[in-house]
Amino acid sequence: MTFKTWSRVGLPALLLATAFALPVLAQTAAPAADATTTAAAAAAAPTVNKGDVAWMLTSSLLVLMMAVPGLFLFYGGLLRAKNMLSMLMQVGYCVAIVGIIWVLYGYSLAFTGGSPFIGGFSKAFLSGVTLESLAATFSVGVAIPELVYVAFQMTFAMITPALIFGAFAERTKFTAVVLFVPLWVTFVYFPVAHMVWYWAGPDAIDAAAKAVAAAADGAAKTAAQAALDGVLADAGYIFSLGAIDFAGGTVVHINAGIAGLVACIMVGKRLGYGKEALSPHSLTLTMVGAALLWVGWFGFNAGSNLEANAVTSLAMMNTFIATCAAAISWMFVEWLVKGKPSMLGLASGIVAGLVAVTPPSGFAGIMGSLVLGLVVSPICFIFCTAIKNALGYDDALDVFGVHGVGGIVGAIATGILVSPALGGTGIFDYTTGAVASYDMATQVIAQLKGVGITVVWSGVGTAVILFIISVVVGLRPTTDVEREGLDINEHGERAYHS
Amino acid sequence: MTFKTWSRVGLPALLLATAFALPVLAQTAAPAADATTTAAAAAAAPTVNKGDVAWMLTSSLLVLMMAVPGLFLFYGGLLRAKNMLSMLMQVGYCVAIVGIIWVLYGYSLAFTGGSPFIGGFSKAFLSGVTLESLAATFSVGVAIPELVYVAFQMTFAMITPALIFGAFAERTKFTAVVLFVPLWVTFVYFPVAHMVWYWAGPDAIDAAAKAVAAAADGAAKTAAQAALDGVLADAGYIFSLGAIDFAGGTVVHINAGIAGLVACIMVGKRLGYGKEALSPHSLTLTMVGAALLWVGWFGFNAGSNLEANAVTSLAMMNTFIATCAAAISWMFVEWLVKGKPSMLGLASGIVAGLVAVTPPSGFAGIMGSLVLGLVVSPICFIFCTAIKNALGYDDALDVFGVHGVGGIVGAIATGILVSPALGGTGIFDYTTGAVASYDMATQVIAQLKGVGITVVWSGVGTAVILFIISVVVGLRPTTDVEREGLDINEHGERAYHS
Amino acid sequence: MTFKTWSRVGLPALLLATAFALPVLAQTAAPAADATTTAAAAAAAPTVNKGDVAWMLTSSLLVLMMAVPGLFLFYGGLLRAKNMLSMLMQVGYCVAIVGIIWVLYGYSLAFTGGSPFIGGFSKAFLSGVTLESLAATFSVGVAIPELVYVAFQMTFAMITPALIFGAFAERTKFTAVVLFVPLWVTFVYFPVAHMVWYWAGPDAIDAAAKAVAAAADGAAKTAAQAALDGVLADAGYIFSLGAIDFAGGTVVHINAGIAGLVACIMVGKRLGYGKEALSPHSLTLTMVGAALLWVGWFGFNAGSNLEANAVTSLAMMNTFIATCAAAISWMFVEWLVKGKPSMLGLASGIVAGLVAVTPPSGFAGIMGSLVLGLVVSPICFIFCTAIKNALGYDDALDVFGVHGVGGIVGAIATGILVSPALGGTGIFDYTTGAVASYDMATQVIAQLKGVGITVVWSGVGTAVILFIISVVVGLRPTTDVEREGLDINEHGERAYHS
Amino acid sequence: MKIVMAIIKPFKLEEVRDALTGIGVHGLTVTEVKGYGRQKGHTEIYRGAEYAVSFLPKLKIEVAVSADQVSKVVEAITASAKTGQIGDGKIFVLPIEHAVRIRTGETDADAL
Amino acid sequence: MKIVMAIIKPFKLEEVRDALTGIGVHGLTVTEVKGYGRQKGHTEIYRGAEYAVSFLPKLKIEVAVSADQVSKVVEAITASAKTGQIGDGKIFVLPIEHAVRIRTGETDADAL
Amino acid sequence: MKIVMAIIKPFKLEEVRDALTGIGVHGLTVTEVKGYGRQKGHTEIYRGAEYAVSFLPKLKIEVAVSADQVSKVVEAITASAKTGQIGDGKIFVLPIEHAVRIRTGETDADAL
Ligand SMILES: Nc1ncnc2c1ncn2[C@@H]1O[C@H](COP(=O)(O)OP(=O)(O)O)[C@@H](O)[C@H]1O
Ligand SMILES: Nc1ncnc2c1ncn2[C@@H]1O[C@H](COP(=O)(O)OP(=O)(O)O)[C@@H](O)[C@H]1O
Ligand SMILES: Nc1ncnc2c1ncn2[C@@H]1O[C@H](COP(=O)(O)OP(=O)(O)O)[C@@H](O)[C@H]1O
Repeated sequence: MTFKTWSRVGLPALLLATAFALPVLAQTAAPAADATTTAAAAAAAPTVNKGDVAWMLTSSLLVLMMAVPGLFLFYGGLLRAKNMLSMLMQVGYCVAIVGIIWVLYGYSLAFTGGSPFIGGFSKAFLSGVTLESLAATFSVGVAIPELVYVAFQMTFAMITPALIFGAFAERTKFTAVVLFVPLWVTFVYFPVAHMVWYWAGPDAIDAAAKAVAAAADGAAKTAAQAALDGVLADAGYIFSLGAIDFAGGTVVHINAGIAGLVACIMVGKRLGYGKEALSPHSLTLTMVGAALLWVGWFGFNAGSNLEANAVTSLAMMNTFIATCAAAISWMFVEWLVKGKPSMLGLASGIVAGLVAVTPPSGFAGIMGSLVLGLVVSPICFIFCTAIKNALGYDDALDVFGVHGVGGIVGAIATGILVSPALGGTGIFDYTTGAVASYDMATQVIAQLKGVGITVVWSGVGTAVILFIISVVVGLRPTTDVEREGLDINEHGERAYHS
Repeated sequence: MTFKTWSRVGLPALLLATAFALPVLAQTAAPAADATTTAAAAAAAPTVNKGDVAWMLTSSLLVLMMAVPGLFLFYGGLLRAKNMLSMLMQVGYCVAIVGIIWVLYGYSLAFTGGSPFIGGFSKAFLSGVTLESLAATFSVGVAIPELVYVAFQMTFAMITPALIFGAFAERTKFTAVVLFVPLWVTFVYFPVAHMVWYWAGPDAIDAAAKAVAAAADGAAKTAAQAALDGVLADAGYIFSLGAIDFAGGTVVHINAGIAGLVACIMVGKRLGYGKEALSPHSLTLTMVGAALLWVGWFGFNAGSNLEANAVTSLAMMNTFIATCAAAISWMFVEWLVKGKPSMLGLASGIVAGLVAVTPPSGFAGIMGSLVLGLVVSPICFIFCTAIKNALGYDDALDVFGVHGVGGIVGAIATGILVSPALGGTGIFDYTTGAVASYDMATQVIAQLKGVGITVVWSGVGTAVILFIISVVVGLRPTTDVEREGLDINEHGERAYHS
Repeated sequence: MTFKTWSRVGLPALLLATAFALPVLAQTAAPAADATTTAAAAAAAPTVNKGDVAWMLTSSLLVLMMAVPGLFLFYGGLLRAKNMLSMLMQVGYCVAIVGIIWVLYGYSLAFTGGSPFIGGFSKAFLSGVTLESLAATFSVGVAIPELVYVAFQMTFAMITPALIFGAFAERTKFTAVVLFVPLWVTFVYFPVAHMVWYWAGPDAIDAAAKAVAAAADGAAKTAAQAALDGVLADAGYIFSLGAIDFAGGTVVHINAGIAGLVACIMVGKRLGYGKEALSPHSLTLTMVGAALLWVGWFGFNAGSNLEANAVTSLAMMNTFIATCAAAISWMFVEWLVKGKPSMLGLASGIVAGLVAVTPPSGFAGIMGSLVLGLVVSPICFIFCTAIKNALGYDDALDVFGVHGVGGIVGAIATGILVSPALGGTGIFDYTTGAVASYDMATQVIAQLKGVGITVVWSGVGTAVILFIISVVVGLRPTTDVEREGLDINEHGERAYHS
Repeated sequence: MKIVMAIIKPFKLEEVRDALTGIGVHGLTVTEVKGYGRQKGHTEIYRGAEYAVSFLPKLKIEVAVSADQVSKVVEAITASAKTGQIGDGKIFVLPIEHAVRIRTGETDADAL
Repeated sequence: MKIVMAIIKPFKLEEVRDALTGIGVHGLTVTEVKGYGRQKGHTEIYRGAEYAVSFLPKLKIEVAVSADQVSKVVEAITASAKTGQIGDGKIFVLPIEHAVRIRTGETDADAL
Repeated sequence: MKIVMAIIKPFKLEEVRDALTGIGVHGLTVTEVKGYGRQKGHTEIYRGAEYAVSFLPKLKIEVAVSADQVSKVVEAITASAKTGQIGDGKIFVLPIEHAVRIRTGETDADAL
């Protein structure tokens, strides 16, 4: 054991000391206005309700719990014992490094204006995010402290890359993963999140719309209308196309699912795939993980309402019922097709339901969610069994089959289930202050565009990143290392002793 | 693998598509008034506080967490490894199917008026439950969105039948369980929940009582009094008897405990019971499950206050202290009687305390809860050891001994501990707006009636249902299947590989 | 099995029945005023916000979850399988017995006035704590129900002694632990909590300060100033020295860490320590435990704000980012020094970060927390490896190395990071109603005093208690028992069967 | 001296042990093993993947006995381990040349 | 009759099984063991503690065969279990004096 | 050649291994087993159910050595595995007729 390497540790610390000098929370130094608050200033100042804050803090923790320990267990249990720690390590690393990146520049890239494709660096190092700054919700005049929003959105960024690891599990070098995560969030996740979720917020639109209404004469009207158009244009590209995604079906699930598919193909199959039994070492852990994912997912879906009100409870009920239906649906489909209902099938159905209901959770009616749940499982089932086996890619933990496919089903279904005629909420138009008129074809096409852009962005981005990594450090460990297990070889540990 | 069976899957989907056409959430279609809101309309409109909403959403998740993964682990760890997945499957199935039934007709049967024994179908498919509809709390003028109440109560219905599985674990056919759950919730759970918990709510009573007070002359007085009597009569049978149950001691624990006793007798003993060692495969999992039950139970008990106020914190403290006392009590009793304090004993004490404090959690004083915890464990201990062995039934995981017996102790104790003289809160009388005068004998008798009705209803209902199932598909697997384990035979999986 | 021992069980029940007669919650019997409310009465009555209540109830559960099952898993996984249940038993016992002690006299000793070193017995049996009584927060005019505060603080007392068990794990008699916990909380924890956290609260100070300002002439001024001085003096000793500790770095972590160091030295090394491989039986459980600690720790840190507002979200973000940074830092340090990044290292970094950020969580800026996280891990790493091995004490689970050392680093760093110039919040002065002027040297010296007093108190107190126990019942089991495992010998069980 | 090594079905252990103590054999060693033979296994299905599991859980019992006891021991095991169904297992008898009790150093017959 | 007892690398099990069924051997028993030998182990590091792990996971295969089949069986195992790298394991041949099939009571060659 | 098969207490493994390498034996195979013998077990209590656990965890060590080394090996094991308390275990010596190193195909003494 040598301590001469200690000296090198100082470097990152020094680099950060620079950032540290920024008086980010000192209230005097805080810029008085940022995008959100400027716009809001035109209207009455939005108010913060502590009930919303309580719920959003809770929701952030629920999403964290999805990653650690939810994903630890759900993914880890499906691996062979010799690779268990590698998954815990990768997911743990991912959560930690993304947290750091998020406050350094991630939040800024995702949630400041700039271009329709990516934000800017104006909030890098959380510069200007003070105890006083606010973030908009989906209700006019209701805000939450911006740090709450920073925390909540951070947890989404933390878990998304970790979802991908299931696809190339048991056979990828840790150094490759170490490089992959920062590159992927930077070049894939932040842009997609910006494209789908960035907008000026209800207060800005409402104020601008009211200004139009109040404008006295033609010239003022034109000016006000131009201002309104500017506010409406201050949004991400997919958002502007009219695609809706309540809680991240595109940003999180399609994004990760497609990345997983690309990654598992580029990394290649596990040794022995299709020949040896690569049996899960603990389905108990997997089911406990599925349960924690379920519990945590309410932070994801019901938290995405950003308030604690009736819509939040609707998102909760939709999430409950779609999941119940998908679990039952997968169970019976497998029972019919394979002859036995398996617990892993039930667990897979739970996750498929959760994925599918993510985009429509705040928009659909409860019966709509029930049907969505029943429908999504058979589709994912076909992808995880027949299609995967036919095409021969080794998506070890079915990231594509469940998250990718389920996400696509959900994103498209959102365009249908939002329909007021089917019990959905319709889409609120903040310029008129009422639910907009709805046309199913238009909305489904908007959804398809959102899906398509995400698929292409994620697919191409992931491929490029992995190609670079494969050149720089390589993707696969040696055969011996893979045979003996990543844990002992890459991490010097074994998960279990007696 | 054949896909010709696929076609059959379409049927349930079609059936549901019909329901789906109901515009349940479309706001125009929503009936303007339901039982709750009509009554309330007479008084000032009740208000919704987002702090209550935040707490109730959190509570719903806590109760879900009790079932998955709490019960997964608590029950699963006590089984032999070869039957682990069967328990996870049964509990997972139960939660999912009850969720579906709940929104189809369960909520309506439990929580609409009709008869004292069961509600009606007026809210089937959650018809009329909109984003605007409200549910009463226990405070006049305070409401929560009805969907919040629907979600919260759903989680109670989800976990209750799953508690029963512990009694007949390791030896029951999955098909029998598949039939049991829908039948049992429909014919046992919903009626008992309706009998215990359904009432018109504080606003309705308050308004009617105020109308009586305000009535000018004799005729008006008579009419107003009749109206008040009508409102008071609009309640479940056990509720009308004056029995109180803060968080479901009768509905959940006695109900499940008695059903478990009946079921384990009807299903019969496990092969090797009393001869071979049927040792728990992982007490670690069991204790983790007990811990998650504990954490989640606060959703159960403190959530049952429906608000986030001081009474909620009283329910929390009572739940904490009764549980602490029962854990310590079981530990020392076992130490004295058996010579060693066991961890399973401690875990059993935790659950016994939680069960016992469920009915009085919002009524008792904290010192009362402490005594209740100390008392309940020795009683449950005798039932789980001496009495079970003497009578020879194989209640595998002591569902009767802990939930049944602990629930009965708690339900009766509630009649005592609510006494203001013992530090309890007394019972609030909404017609006078003050704590009612209290008589211990009266209250204990009311509690005993509630217990008696639940025991009979649950016992008879469960026996009939199981008899029917035993005729239709049979209850037990073959000896070979039971020997080899349910997991591999019924679900085609094994929980653990190395 | 003999039941003649049953009779003895009645004794504790009888003793408690006496306490039980106290009408603690009967509202008529409740004293109208306690320390908190008297002071507040001078000003406008403080208001309770249900959002705060919802968050604090949630936070209490999060802290409970840290202990059970968080610590169960984090500690238990690091043991050999034969001692697994002993840890679950000890932690479970600790939580339960401390809960009972808390309501009997613990809360009173910690949180009533009296001396600067310890409170009195005025709230023993929670006497006077009613549904109406309030506890102060850190904002003038904002209160929470006192029972909420009782519950929240109880969870801190429950987990702290359990942290110590990691130091003497796998080799301590259960009877010794049974005696240790009540003694240690009484003579070490409650005094330290009182010294660090007890104060008159913002409303009392604000009212007294306003009275000074409003005083008309010299005499009145002098009297008012004396009153203000009295209010300011009504505080714990360490609090009075100006040391700040947002969420318990001294009270919980340094306290437990030092106790652990003393205890592991006094109990002695495990058999085979340094010779045989004492490998962790399940690093999976350990990492799941670390994850649950992380999730639960937000109840600890963000809950310590006692409100759900922007400061709460700052505490949350600080907790997130320090933890992320410490995890990454430990990982890379180990990678550099030992050649491989281990999952246990990552998990250790997570906990080190959480410990370090506990005292400054509501005071630091986010970039400050990031630097703190990067710095704390290498320091803890040296203590857990080089220094522990050099000095040769067997701190089995590194309670001192992580909690003690990390806590000291965090407590000192708090004095620096609170600096407004470094992005910190500064320290609010309730007498002036503004952030006080800040001097780093002064503040760091105050912090060092707080650390020093805690180290001495905990070290001496723990040594005396263990010495007494070693005389009364002995600390170590026999060699045979230790070899074979504590589970089978002390508890009559084994954790795992197949 | 001989070692009688038997492969049996796991749930038969208690009965075999009782049968052996019944004939005065008071020591044996048990190992968890997996057996492959005529008895067919199961198919396990994990989402997309189906595996034929041909190795079944068995127990191996090893009993060292003096040569004259061998047939009694073999009979006792045969009788107690039998279910009559495929997969009941095998008994093999191997020679031992020497035995030692570690605690006392006693050898051969005295060591058992 | 003989017992062929082989210590092999765990991931070679399926290949060895196939090789044996290929030459008509349809029964065998497998045990998880830990092997110590020339093949060097790993260092495991758990926070402050480093352990040299010299015992590596191996599988022990036991096949009872008639004496004339021994060499064929040894060859089949050698061929299928070989990777050419240190730690491939050993094969030992031990004599059996007697064999019984529990289900039927058949003995010796008939019992296999 | 012989196989020396010893049943020992689990915590004695490292000492036995060291004793063997001390006399030049550099290969052995270890199996986790459960032993039944004079050493009495424990009672386990799980709520209502008490079980007498008579099988105790032991380790089986197998060392193949040339015939002339046998007594040295037996002595080394006896010395290092002994605690003097009941349950220390047994050593059995069995004949091997043939040995092969899989990696090289070397046989008999060369294979060890
Ligand atoms: N030739 C053999 N060598 C070693 N073990 C064998 C052999 N044949 C069978 N076994 C063991 O005996 C068990 C039972 O054998 P099997 O052929 O399934 O049934 P049966 O004993 O009824 O003929 C197998 O699972 C295996 O462990
Ligand atoms: N003398 C021996 N007795 C019993 N088992 C042995 C002996 N020598 C080696 N083994 C077993 O064979 C395995 C492989 O041996 P090793 O020396 O590592 O490699 P190789 O077989 O290539 O020479 C060891 O792990 C051990 O299980
Ligand atoms: N006849 C036997 N055949 C096989 N193994 C035996 C036999 N007798 C004892 N053993 C093994 O030796 C171990 C120790 O034996 P035991 O009688 O408890 O103590 P001791 O060796 O001190 O006499 C047992 O646990 C068992 O594994």
